[in-house]
Amino acid sequence: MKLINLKTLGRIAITGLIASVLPMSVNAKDTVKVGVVSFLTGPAAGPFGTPAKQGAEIVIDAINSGTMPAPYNTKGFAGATMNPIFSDESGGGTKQVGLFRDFVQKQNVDAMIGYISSGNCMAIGPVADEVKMLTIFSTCGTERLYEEKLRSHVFRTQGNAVGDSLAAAKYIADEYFKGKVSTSDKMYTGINQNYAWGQDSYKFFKLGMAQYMPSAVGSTKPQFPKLFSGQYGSEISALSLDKAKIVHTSFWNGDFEAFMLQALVRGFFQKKILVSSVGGSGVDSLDKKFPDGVIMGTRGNVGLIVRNDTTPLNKWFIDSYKKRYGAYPLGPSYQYARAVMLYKIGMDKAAKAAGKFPTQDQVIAAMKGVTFESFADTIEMKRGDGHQAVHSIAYGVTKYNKAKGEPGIEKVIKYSASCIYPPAGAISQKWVESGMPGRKCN
Amino acid sequence: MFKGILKEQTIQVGIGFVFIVVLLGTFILPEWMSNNFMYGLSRGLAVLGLMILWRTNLVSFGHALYYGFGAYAVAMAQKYLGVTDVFLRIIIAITAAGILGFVLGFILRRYREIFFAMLSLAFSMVLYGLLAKAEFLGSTDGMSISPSTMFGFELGRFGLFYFIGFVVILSLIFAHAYLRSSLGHLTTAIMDNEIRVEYLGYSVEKAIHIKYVISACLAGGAGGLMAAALGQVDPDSMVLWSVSGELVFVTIMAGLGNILAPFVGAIFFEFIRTYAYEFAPQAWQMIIGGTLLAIIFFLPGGLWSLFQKINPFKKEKK
Amino acid sequence: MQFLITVLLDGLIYASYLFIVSLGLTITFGVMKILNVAHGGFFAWGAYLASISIIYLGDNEYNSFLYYFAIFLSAIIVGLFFGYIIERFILRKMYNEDIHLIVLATFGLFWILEDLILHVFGVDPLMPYYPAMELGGIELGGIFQGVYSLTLAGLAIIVAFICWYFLKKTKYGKVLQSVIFDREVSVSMGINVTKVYLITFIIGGMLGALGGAYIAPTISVSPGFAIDVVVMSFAVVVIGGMGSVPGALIGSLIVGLVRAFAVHQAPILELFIIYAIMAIVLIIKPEGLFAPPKPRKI
Amino acid sequence: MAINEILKTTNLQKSFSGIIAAEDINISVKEGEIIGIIGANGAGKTVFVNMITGYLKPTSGTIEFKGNNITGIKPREATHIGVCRSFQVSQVFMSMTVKQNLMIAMSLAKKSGSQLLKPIDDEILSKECDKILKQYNIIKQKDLIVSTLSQGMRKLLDIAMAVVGEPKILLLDEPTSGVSVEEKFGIMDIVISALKKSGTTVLFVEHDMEIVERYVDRVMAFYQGQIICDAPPKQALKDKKVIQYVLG
Repeated sequence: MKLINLKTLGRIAITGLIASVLPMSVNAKDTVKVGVVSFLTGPAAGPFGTPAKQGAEIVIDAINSGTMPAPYNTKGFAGATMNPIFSDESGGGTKQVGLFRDFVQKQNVDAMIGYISSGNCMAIGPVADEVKMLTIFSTCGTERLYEEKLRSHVFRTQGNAVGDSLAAAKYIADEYFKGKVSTSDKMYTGINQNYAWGQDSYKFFKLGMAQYMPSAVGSTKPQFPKLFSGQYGSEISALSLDKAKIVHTSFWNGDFEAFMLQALVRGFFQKKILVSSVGGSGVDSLDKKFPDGVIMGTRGNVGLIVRNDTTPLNKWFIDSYKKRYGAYPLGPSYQYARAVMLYKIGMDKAAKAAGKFPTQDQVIAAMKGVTFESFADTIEMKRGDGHQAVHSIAYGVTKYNKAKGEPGIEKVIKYSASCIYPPAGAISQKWVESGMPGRKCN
Repeated sequence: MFKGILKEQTIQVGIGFVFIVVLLGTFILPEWMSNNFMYGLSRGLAVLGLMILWRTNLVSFGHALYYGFGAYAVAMAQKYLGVTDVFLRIIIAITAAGILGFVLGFILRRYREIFFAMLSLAFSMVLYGLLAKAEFLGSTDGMSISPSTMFGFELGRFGLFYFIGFVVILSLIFAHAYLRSSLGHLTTAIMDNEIRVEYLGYSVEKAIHIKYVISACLAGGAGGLMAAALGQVDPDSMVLWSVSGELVFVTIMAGLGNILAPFVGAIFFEFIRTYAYEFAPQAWQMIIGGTLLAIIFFLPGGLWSLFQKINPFKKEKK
Repeated sequence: MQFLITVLLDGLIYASYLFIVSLGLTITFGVMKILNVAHGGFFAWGAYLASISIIYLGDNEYNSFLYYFAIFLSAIIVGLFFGYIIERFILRKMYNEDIHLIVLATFGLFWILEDLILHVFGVDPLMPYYPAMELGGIELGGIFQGVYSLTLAGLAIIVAFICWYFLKKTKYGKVLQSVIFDREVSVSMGINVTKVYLITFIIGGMLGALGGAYIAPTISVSPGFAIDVVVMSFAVVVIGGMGSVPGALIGSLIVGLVRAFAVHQAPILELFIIYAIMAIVLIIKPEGLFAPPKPRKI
Repeated sequence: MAINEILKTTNLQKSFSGIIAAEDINISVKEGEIIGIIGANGAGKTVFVNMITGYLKPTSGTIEFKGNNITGIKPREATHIGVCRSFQVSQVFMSMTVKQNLMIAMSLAKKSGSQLLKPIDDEILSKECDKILKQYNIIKQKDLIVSTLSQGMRKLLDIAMAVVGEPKILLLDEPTSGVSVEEKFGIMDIVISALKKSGTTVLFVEHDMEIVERYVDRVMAFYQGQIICDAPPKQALKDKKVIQYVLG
């Protein structure tokens, strides 16, 4: 072969290469491709993954068509239509990391949204930074995500487990402990799934109890069954034998319903006070059977707790969700919707600042540290160097609403973000152990 | 032991294959494909380990024990010692798995057939039980692995790919040297007739033990490389019995004919998985299960037997 | 005391459940020398079929007697249908193959059965709690136990008795034992081994499905939940002795009680200890605690 | 201990769950002797060979090799000290070639372990191997898989594999059974002359009295687990008991 031919070939190849790489970063785009990951199979699909996906769908469709109420009433994401690709979150962290890489490298997505399991978030976080992919976690709760290391490309619109657990402890101190004196009444134990979320939740519940109720004693045998084990016969026995009256749980997904049903059969709730930090999403599926008197949170002002809130955005969300899917939106629906909203805010803000379709770095800069109105509360991206959200968290006590024929909640107390989250830059555990300096409670 | 080994055709073809895969993966193909090649090469090491065992008709239904142990060794070394150097990582993974294999080998070398398979399974599940429940070992979340370095510099994906290729070539050479030696053939002899081997003055158990440790080292190395390539380890995708089952499956799919087969098979497996997962997310297990049955029924020699039919380098037997 | 009673009860309930599931596995192994990974598929299918039947019956407030009818019918249907297809069209063609290949084939079948569930029953977890809810709880040793769960022990006893009676007292049972003891000799004695294999596999499958169907009302039935059951019943069968019926009984009791004790005293060891026992038994007595007798072959 | 005594057994006994397979076996073998062991089927000949070579552990009694007690040693230890054997049914590696079989045997016979790490087709050893194959007249079949060979060929290979270990004492269990009549003497000529050259002591179990007469120095006749006659062949074959229980 003659030399000249090789040269020509080389030139063509290089031109082609440049041509194929350059336009991506310059031209405005009509669509943005976003991977939306939630549990579509397995125990977490029904009560979590599916409502999450549906919540995201409603908001994405509304933004794409410009029909969402203010302040989200402009069309599209920096003018572009979002093209979501829904994907299953089940299978464990290692598998999810592989899929995440596929999303980025094979599907060439513009951003990733979602992830319910803390285990998956811990696995994806470092990889997202490594491959430089803007990723908005919507639901997962482990505080280790940002306290281990600051993340450059990862945002989270959901407050971490610290707030959920501290709010639970404070609620018990404020409401339940009034006038309680006997030792067993003051003892507490827990049943939590044996992974990041469950472990962290119980850890901070314990730390919180030590601060708010120094006289309360933790059991020596809290239970940590495997995630998705679905069978809790022995665990319920062990908890029943335990003197502790308060049982903390951060169970979510099908595990929560399974636990509730198995415990119900065995008269568990006649003797114990259950404190559930995420159970809100399971109340509807058990409906009438769900016991009254369970101390219940929903990880923020979402789902069950804000069902009667009448802010326009919330009302719109509940109405359109009910119209489309024939059910109330659950906590995860709100959480996924929120993550999509942050992406819109970031895109629009960055586009405005840049005067053209924004690059990923511009979007990240725009999202950092923003405060935005969610459905029934305000989300502040004020922790983890502006990447991690804090918000108020509410707890109440379940009480079936006979008049409406649907589950209800009473005695709701809302704790402001400054009351339950450490200040920016602090390490949660140290902060709680040192007496939570500087907290402001309402 | 290694005399003249580079002149052997198997090794030349093997090195050529790895070079082509690495070049394809780093220069020509899109990155997601190169990921599949990288995972395939890594997992192929564990499959090679299983294949070597299988040549004595020992099938381990718990080889994920070493695969996971190697991976977790890398994770632990990072967590407690801050080791991210890729050379140290692979050495740690291989050594850890090798030591474990050496210790358990004293027990396992006495077992054959289904008992060997079951005891391997039991050991792997013991490790699984520990990892899944112990918080300081990451429980079911596992641990994330930071990107590898080499002499203090970030290695990058391509660098890691080259490194994996390098390790695979070394393993091919070692495995071939072992299998072509009398010691390697001795294990085929053991499969044929254990009594005779004893009467020839060699301890059958010792020969199996050696083989077992080699196999464990390969699986451990695979786990270490996989951990580095994926950036994550967790018990469900590294140690659970179904992972062992997958490894055995790839071994059968690849065929026992050649030391290169495990790598071809493992890469093939990664691609089936990626595509099955993409196009039929709720049927990918069915596709893999169906492939497995199809291979068993219609291609008992594995994928390698297809290559042999069209192999231009095929050695003529007199 | 209270503690002891509770651990014992928990252990017994769990053991009963394990026994029903692993009995099918051990019989299949004893007769056919097949370690059937697809047993987990039978288990899952039994659970799912029973679940949707129970949910249908419960939602429409049928007589609660029908729940139990549905449970047994589900087990029989699953066992017959998949048992026949798998034995007749796949395993029968493989009896001369290497034992490991057969295990691998059943592993592939397990994967297929698992994914079929997603397509037939959907991805959401099912909770057919009606029977358990109806029977409620009873106070034993100071704490409430679910009555339905306690009936598991009853079922296990009945199953064990039927099995014993069948093997020891019926003609067909003797035929089966001779096949277990020595296949070649049985063939030469004019026993239709092909038929024996088919029936055995179907019965084994039914027992696996019965385990799933009966436990369904007390758990959350969701995709992938059978994967732990497979290896757990392997452990039971190995501990007791592969192919031995009394072995399956002892194996389940050991695993059930030890696990219950671990959950109460050292939850972190819950999984670890089961497989540690499995390994120890294999090391000390590879044939299992109750190894079935072997013909002497020279 | 007698001069040159290489093997001695004292009151050797073996029983299987109560059934006696061998008892009161007292023999003494001198270095370089060639001994024929005869007896009807089930007389205990193979049990005896199995005990000497460590395949079976005697129920009682002792075995001494060069004055050392070797009762109940393992087969591979027996091989190490120089007690080797061949088998009634040839024990060879069926899925390997003739040459690979012998190469493995030769690699294992080398005292240094390094030969094991060399390729199985190692050049130097390969030449030696061909020499032996030629000697045993199976060179033409060297690349055939053993399972395709005739019984006689396998037998030769089996013996060759035992001989390359350079044993001090070699026990051959029916070396000519399954071998055609024409081949028999050929095989025995090859084997015995080779062994005589190296001064190896040989005990062989044999049914063919012609062969016994032709090659052995001494005959041991077994009946119901006991030795009923231990004498030179001419004398033994005329012994009444031998005629009645063994030959008759």
